[in-house]
This record gives sequence, C-alpha cells and structure tokens, in this order.
Amino acid sequence: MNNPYLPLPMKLVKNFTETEDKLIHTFTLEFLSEEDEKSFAYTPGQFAELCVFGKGEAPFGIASSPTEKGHLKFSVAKVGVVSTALHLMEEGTTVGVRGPLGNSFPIEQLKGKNIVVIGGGFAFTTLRALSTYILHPDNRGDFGDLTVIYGARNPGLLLYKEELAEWESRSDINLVTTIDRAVEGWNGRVGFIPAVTEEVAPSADNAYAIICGPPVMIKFTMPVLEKLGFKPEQTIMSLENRMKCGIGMCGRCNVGSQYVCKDGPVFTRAQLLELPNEY
Amino acid sequence: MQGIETAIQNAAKKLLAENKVDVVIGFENGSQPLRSTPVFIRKPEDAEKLTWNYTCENNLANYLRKKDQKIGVVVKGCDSRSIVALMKENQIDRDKLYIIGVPCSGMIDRKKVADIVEGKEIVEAECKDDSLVLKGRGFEKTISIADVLHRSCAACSYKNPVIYDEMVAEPVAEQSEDYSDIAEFEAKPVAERRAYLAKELSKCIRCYACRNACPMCYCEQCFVDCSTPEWIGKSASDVQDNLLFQAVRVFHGAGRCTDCGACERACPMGINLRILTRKLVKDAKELFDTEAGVNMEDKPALSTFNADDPQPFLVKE
Amino acid sequence: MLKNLLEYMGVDEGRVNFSWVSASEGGRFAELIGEVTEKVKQLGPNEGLIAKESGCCGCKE
Amino acid sequence: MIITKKDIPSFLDSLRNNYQVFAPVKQDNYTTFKAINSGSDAVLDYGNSKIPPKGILFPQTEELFRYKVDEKGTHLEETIDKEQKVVFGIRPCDAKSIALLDNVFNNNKYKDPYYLTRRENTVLVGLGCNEPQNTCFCTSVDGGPFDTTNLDILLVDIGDKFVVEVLTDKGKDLIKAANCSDASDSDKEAASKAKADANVTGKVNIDGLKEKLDNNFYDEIWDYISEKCLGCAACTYSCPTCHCFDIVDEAEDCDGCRVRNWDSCMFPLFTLHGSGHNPRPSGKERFRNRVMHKFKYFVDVNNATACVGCGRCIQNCPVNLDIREVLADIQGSEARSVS
Repeated sequence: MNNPYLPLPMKLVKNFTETEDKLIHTFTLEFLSEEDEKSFAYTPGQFAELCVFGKGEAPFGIASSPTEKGHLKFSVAKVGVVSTALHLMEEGTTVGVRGPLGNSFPIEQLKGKNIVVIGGGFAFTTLRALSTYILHPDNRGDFGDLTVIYGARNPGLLLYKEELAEWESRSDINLVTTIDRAVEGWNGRVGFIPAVTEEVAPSADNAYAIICGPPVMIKFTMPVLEKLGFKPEQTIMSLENRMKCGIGMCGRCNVGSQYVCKDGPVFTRAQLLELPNEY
Repeated sequence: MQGIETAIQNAAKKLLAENKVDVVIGFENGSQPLRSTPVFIRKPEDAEKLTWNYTCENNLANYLRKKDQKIGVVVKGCDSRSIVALMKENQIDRDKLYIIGVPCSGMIDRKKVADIVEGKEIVEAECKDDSLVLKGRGFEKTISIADVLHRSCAACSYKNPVIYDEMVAEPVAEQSEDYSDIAEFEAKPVAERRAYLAKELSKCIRCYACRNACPMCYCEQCFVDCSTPEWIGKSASDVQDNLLFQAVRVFHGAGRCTDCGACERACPMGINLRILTRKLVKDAKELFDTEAGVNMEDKPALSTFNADDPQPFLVKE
Repeated sequence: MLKNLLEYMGVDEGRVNFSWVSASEGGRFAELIGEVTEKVKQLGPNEGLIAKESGCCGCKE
Repeated sequence: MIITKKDIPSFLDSLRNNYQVFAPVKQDNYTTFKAINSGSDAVLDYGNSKIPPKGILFPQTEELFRYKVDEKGTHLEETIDKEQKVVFGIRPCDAKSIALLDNVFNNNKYKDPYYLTRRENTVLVGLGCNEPQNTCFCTSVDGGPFDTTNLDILLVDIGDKFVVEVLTDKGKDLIKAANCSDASDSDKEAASKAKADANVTGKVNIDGLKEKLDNNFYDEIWDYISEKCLGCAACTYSCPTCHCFDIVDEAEDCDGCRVRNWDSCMFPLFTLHGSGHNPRPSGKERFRNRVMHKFKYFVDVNNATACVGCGRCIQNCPVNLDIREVLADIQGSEARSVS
C-alpha cells in the first residue's frame, strides 16, 4: 500500500526572484532520477505539497507545464514558515515534493475550443502552466485561439516577464498585460482586469474562460464575463484553501461537501453555484 | 432556590418588557439530570425558562466581552468579580450591562456525585433544601449538597456579587479566604510536586476548554496557535508541553485571575487546574495584598507598582 | 511571581534568577553573570520538569 | 457459546501472548481504553469510555515518518504500526463509528496506510449495552445497543456470564483461546431478554433532516443555535466519528519526524489562510460546518450519517450544548423527547 504522505526528494536548482519587492520567488526543482519523473506525471492545474525538511509542508500550484521535461517550477510568496524557509534556501538543497494532487484543468474539454485565460496578481502559476502547455507545438493545434489577460498592481509585480515578452511576439496568442495604475516607463495597457476584459471583449461562443486571482478581482470580473455571454459551465476557477494532507482526509479544505484538495482545486462556476458560498 | 428563580424571571421579564435590554443571559434546565445550560432570552414570555439551582456552574462573563447590545446577565459572586476585572480592561461597557446579582451557595461537582454513586447512572435528581435525592436504576440515595460542592465553591469567599444593579435575594454568609491547599502543596518536596503535576497533565487532550471557558482569556491569537515562533508543540502526548501550556496560560492570569474555577469545571478530563491558578492568586494576595475584581478602584496587581513592593526574587548579593 | 510559579511547578531553586542592573553597571553585571553560571553549574544538568524519554514527539511508546 | 465472567481475565491474559489487548480501564472517575498488562485490569460494567476507542486505530498523536537529510542524501523511514491488536469490550456504537471512519481513510482516490494497516490487524470484541445511558440515542441514527456492525464477536451480559456471538472468522479463531462451553437454552433466552429490555431513552428524529440541511445554509437559525458554544474541542475530541487532523514537523534542522495530531473544526486556525482570510471566521460558521459535515456532507459523499449517537459530546460539553436539541431545532419542531 503506497504511502501518500511520503514526499519525493528533489534538488533545488534555481531560486529566482520574480518580483521587484522580492516577495515572490520561482523555484526550479530537478528530479533525482528517471523513474521519479515518471511517477510524477501531472497535468496543468494540479498542485503539490512542497516539503522543507525540518520546517513543514505547504501546498503550491505547479507553475511548470508537463511539456517542460526534467524539472518542476513553483512560484511562492513569502508568507509563513515554509515559504520563508524556501526563500532563504540555497541552490542544491534537497526539498520534498508530494503530489501531483487535486484535479486539473479539463484539458480534454478545452480541446477544440477558444481559451480565455484571465489572471491577477501572483495567481498566475497554474495559468502559466496551462498557457505554456497550449503553446507547445505538439498541442497548439488542438486548441482554438488563446487570449491571455494578465494584470498586476505595477510592472514590478508581473511574473515570468521574459515569457510574457516572448508570448508578446508570437502570433498564436493574444496577450494583454495591464497594470492597475499608470507608472512612468510602462507604455502598455493601464486598467483593472474587469475593465480591460470588457475592452478586449473575448467572444464567448465555443469558448472557455479560466479565471484565477484575488477575491475582489473575481467578484468584479464575473459580471463582465456573464455580459460577454460566458455561461457558468464555461467559466472555470481554481480555488485555494488552507490544506494539510492534500488527499481529502484531514477535513479542513471543504466547501460544502467537496474537498478543494481532492475534488478540486479546479471547479466550474456552475459547480460552485451549487456549493455554499463559504470560500 | 425557588424564591430566587421567580425573582430572576420577574426581573428578566421586566427588563425585556421595558426594553431596557436586548437580551438576558441566564441559565435554563440542562438536557440531563444535574445539568443546567446558559440561555439567551430575548422575549419577555420566554423568561420562565430561566432557572436557578446548584448546577449553574458556567461563568457567564464569558459572553459579555465586546458586545454592542444592551445585555442583562444573571451573575453569582465569582462571575461578578470577572465582570469587574473585565471592565477594568475595557472589555465590558458598564452602562450597557444590567447585572442581576444572585447570592450563591455553591455549585455541585458532577464528578464527586459520580464517585458517591460509583459511576452508576442517575436518571433523576431532586433538591430538597440542602440535600439531593438521586434516583437511578434500582437505587435511590440522598446526599448532602455540601459534600459534593466544587472545590472552588467550598472554599469561596465571595459568594455575594461585588457589583450588581439588582440583588434578587438576601446575601449569604461569607467565609474567609484560606490558601492552605496551596501552602500544603508548596511544602511538598520538588519530586512529589513534579510527579503529581505530570500525572495530572498527562490526562490533557489539548481541547482548550480551560482557555475558552475562562472570561479573562481573550487574546486574538493564542500563543498555542502561533507557528512563528512555535512556542509549544501541538501534540497532547508531550506532557512537558502540556505543563508549559498550563504554566503560560495560568501566568497570563497573574493578578487578573478571580479564582472562579470555570477552567477546572470545564475540563472534560477533570484535571486539577486550580492547584496552579490559586498559587498566583495567593502570591498576588501575599506580595501585593490585592485580589482581582473585588472593587472598581484598585488596579490589577501587575498593572501598577509602588516603591515598597517586596522583591524577594532578587539574587542575594 | 514568575519565579514563584516556576519553582512551585518543579523547576529547581536557583535556576531562575533576577536582578536589576543598569546599563552603566558593567562590572557588577559581569560579576553577577559569573555567580549565576557558577550556581547553575553546581546544580548540574536540568533534566526538565519530567524525565523526558528519547524521541522528538509522542513516538516513544 | 458462553464464557463466564470469572474466565475473562485469564482469557485476556492468554490473548496477550500474540495480541496487544486493549480494554476499558478505570482512571480517576471515568473509564478509558488502554493496552492492559493483566487481564484483571479490564472493567466491563461501564457506561462508555470518556475518549472513544477510535484512538486505538487513529491515535491523537501519531508519527508518520522520521527523516534525516545529510550529505549522503535523504533518509525517510515510515513508522507504520503492524502489531496485532484486540479491542475487548468495545460498545456497538464505537464499532459502527470505525466503519464510518473507513470511508474517510479509504476514499475514492487515496488510502491511509497507517489507519488501514491497524484496521486489518485489529479484532473487535463488542459488549452489548444492557443499560444504555440517557445521553445515548443510537437507535435514532440506525444503530442499536446490540448492533453487530463491524464487530467480530458480540458478548451479551446475562448476569455472571456472557453469551458469545461469533460473527466473523477473525472472531472464530480468537475465541478458540477461551474455554467456552455451549450456551444452554436458558442462556439464550436470557440473552434475548437482555436485548429486549435494553431501551434507549434518548431519541431524536433525523428523517428529512438531510433535506432540510440541503437548503437551510443561509437560514438565520444558525445565528442563535450555537450562541452559547465556547469554541473548545471537547466535543470533537470525544467524538468517535471525528477524523480531522493536523500535520506538523517536530525536528531540529533537518533531523526529525512528521507528526499527525487530532485537530478540531471548532478552532479558527483550522481554516485560516496565509493571507489572513478565513472562510469560517466565527463560531457560527464553524458550528454550522460541524453539523453540516455530520448530517449532510458525509451523507452526500458516503450515504451514511457521521454520528452513532454515543452521547459523548453531550456529556463532555462544558455548557451542555445538546446535539439532540440542535437537530430538533433544525427540524423545526419542539418534538424532542429528551429524558
């Protein structure tokens, strides 16, 4: 009987500071062996429990896409015991990873559809995984056109800046980045996500919207999506809750009868409307 | 007891009818023999639910902190001291509170009753002036209430409320405070004290009922829940951490604890907690001659100082 | 009160020491620390409030 | 078959050769389940234990694995308890709660090796309740004082001896060790009489409760139903079907162990986010979640009510918040027959 509590040891190879305020680092972890990597087959949208030996464990969305072989990427904000320990970690240290956990974005359902990805602040990790997966040459053909709307408070807080620049130059993705208020030196779009989404006005027919960000952004973007014709089954969200076991047993991450860690974290808005408004 | 009960009901009815308070907090009959339970009365006609007997053991001051409604509350001696202590710490607004004072002759300890009937189950209990008639399957026993009082009630020296808007009965006789139980424990050798405390605290299941039942314990985030730094471990099987938890919890009550005994009464495992809390109450009395929550004037022991405070703790040089 | 409580709960006498030392009393401070260290050394290792078995958590059963 | 009460201690001692034997033991003025050193410690005329025997399969503190990271790499050593166990004298309601816990630790995606290994290696010897307590309401949640769910053997007390009902093979090879004799007809009659006489006075009506809970989430009943609750964990830690736990590391730098402790949904820390947001900020949401979990969510997922009516939460609540009164209030009728 395999033990779902045992972490898989991995090596930290890169501890990259993503944002100007140094609060978010992206960690690249390498598998120690071939079969480790095979045992960790995952899909975009899943998360994993990062284990810092001696400190504890914490759940983080997997930011890398399965198309990027040999390693995993996590973007972590410095908040508690584990994240602080991670931020101070030198490259080469051993870190434990438990997963992949949770369900994932419904890749099969998204096939043949237009995809609208809307991300806010640092909730862009699993969305980056999904976008990278879609943009990969083997998969790009399976999907319709891809619109990515990604905003942050100011330019310094945007994650994965080089990739954004690279996506800018590609023709098979309509990337829209925005910041909340104008800042000199930024000549891109300015405005909150709900307003920008209304301007970009992605069409809803044969399309899915995937949205992830702080509660206030979700609250004001939902009506815009409804106005654009996105029905609740076409709107996909990824929830976050306090988690410990990640396998649906320790009882804390439930929204109604669904455990965010086992039955989620990805839910359609239709599913969420049936659950109590307690998340 | 019957007279007191009707007096409380009338007082509550009047307060609610005249809309002087939004809610009256008191006790109603519990769902089992020998139990009563706090109740929140909002309508005058519900006032008959209010009762008063030898089982109203919870400290209702616990429900009065930071409330913006006007509240009427049924208060015994120890509760009143908690209210005074909380008022000094700005947790209760005096003019939003109407205190129905009840002179208390002590509450019974269900664990002592269980010992007397050797754990057999009591189906019905009836109070006849100062004795209890207990009926169970195939037995009936009459015991005197005085033998089964809680330790805190048996040694209580503030039976009459120290603060009230209305007193529903004649004050009862008081008795002087005596700390002989603590003095006796102090006299024991270190090893014996350690063994006793370790045995008691090995029963602890860390449900924190003692912390949640205590009116003086109201920190936003308790030190037990901190992870940075993690002051104590989270597992209940570590007796050392249980001891440390009680030491820090109890020390937060230094000079504030009114020795109402709510922590000991709330503990499902029946741990003798007052052997620790009363040590601080005794020290506050002996070192600074103060008692928590007895009048509105004097400050809590550790919130003030004066030049001639005794300092026996200093290193002798 | 803290010293009383700790010793009451089983911490050996002499392990908990207090003193008022002003910032300017450098010499007295050094002397004091020397005294206390000496006193604690004589008391020997502190085996804690209860004999703590091996193992970091409840895993000793 | 029957076994006399005099033979019980020797039977338990014989079991101790190849089983770890747990039985109710007197401690202060309550009973609790402990691994006994001698058969005579077992106490069999008791209401119910203060802390449920679920703690034998799912201990309050349990080490998941030890780890050490050094230059040679990471060494993980999982500590799974494989010892053969017998739980002697377990009440039918507690045995039924273990069947409910099986749904949790063996859900549709993952298996918990710690709990399930112990579960396979444990034989449950039940003791029927001749005198149910007034806090018991097992018959209201489809259980009963002589319910045999999940038991390997059921003992029925008929005075100075027990009628032994063997229910499973595990039970069969366990009872071989005891010198039982055949039950006479009078013994059998006495057993069925004991079963008939045992009546559970506490009742609560839970038909239609789940449907009510399906759509009363925003009902203002929740504002006052848990007003007197202090928010401690006495009810969750004494409940045989509660299974929530916390995972913490106890280590000095990289050498230590990962430990699982019981946790309670009644604590605010249980759902507090790193950002400070708490989906269940006050006692009202937490108490509602506790009732919803046991009488609706668990029913939605596992088609069984996560309450066996043992009444421990009623006995151990410092403010006597009675779950039967809560359910009756939700049902909307005052028809609660509480003795």
